[in-house]
Amino acid sequence: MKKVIIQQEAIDVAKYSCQLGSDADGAVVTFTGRARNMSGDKAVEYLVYDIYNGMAINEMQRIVDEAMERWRLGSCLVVHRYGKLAIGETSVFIGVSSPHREESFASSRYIIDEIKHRAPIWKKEYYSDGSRWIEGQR
Amino acid sequence: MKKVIIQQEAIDVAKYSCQLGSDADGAVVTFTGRARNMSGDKAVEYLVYDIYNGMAINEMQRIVDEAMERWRLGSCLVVHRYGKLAIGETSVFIGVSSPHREESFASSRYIIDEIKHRAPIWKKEYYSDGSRWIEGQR
Amino acid sequence: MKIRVKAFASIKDILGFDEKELTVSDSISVSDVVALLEKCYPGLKTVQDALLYARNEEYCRVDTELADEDTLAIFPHVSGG
Amino acid sequence: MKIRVKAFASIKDILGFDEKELTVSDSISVSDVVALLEKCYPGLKTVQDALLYARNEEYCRVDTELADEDTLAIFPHVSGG
Repeated sequence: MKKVIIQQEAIDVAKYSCQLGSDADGAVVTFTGRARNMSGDKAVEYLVYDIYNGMAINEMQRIVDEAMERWRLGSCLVVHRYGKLAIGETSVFIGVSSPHREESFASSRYIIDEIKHRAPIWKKEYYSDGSRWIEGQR
Repeated sequence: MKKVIIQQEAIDVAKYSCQLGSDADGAVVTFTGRARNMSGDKAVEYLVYDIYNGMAINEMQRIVDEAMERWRLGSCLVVHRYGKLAIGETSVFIGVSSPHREESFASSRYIIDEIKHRAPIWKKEYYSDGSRWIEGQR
Repeated sequence: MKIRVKAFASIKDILGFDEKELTVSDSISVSDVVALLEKCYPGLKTVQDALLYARNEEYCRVDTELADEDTLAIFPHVSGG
Repeated sequence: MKIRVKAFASIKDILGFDEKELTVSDSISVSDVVALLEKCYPGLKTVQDALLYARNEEYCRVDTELADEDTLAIFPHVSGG
């Protein structure tokens, strides 16, 4: 199973978690990114994610392909949300499975790191006294 | 949240996944160990886990304490199963959350590695033509 | 020729649009388009070093040549995940 | 004095019990108990190098002294997870 999904509705972590792993897999690793209530020392009220839809799908699919080429994975699922997120909501879900645990840990880490560097998605933090686009570094 | 559970009934990954993470956490990582259908080149029909209950709880609690001392974690949940497991069933679930992702990845990896080295739990593989206790190395 | 310009995040705020069609001369490069835009939107100059570009949904360099019907996206360093 | 011996996994198969009470002399060490058990269960000798021990639910060394009412667990290297 290999799938990349972009969606505006809330990400159902439980639903996606259950889709991972085959009988040949001894390990499943999931990474969930969540909207945090603090950014540095500033309280965040909510977030808005802007996304370049078509390009983000392409880029995330490329990242998943790279991971599956580098590690032997039974399944690889990436779900990224856009639009407005309340604190505590899931912004991104990554789930991988593999025969042994090394591959699952390494590949999930690789995928989230690359998404944060390459996928055309931007986060805007809203505070009680304003808002700010967050820009990453390459 | 800090919890270590040993149980004979099936581990409900979706249920436990939803208990992880607070508003201060930007990252959740879960590791799920599953009963695999192959061991080397031998087909496995099912597994039985033997466990030294009281000591396993102590040892896993100590591992969790070590992880929480070393990394800033919002939640840390470990569930280990014993008894008979069908192929595809979950043997162990580890879930952690933290403000940033580094801590979640590092601590979940630490916890599963230490459990496999120190927790007094033993796996017996059943094949069509016999069975074998698996012994780890320290 | 005609190209489409897309803007995201802070660049969308600076330009005041998320998508616009431009009629430009043939054999124009990404940097030429940015220079054109800067005339109408001087705010773009202040962030120029931090810009990334994509041609038809693939990252591209600032010296990339554009063709008719191309889509050029302009955006800041990404921060998803 | 009285001690309780617990066995797990392959050691349980070799000894044929998962728990047994033994009456032993005072100031006996883990290795003394293992030597005692080997007399009744010679199979134990073949795995001796691979044994781990716990006294009252804590890992202990083979030269650890046992006290009255102690529980000594004998088992192979663990393989959970």
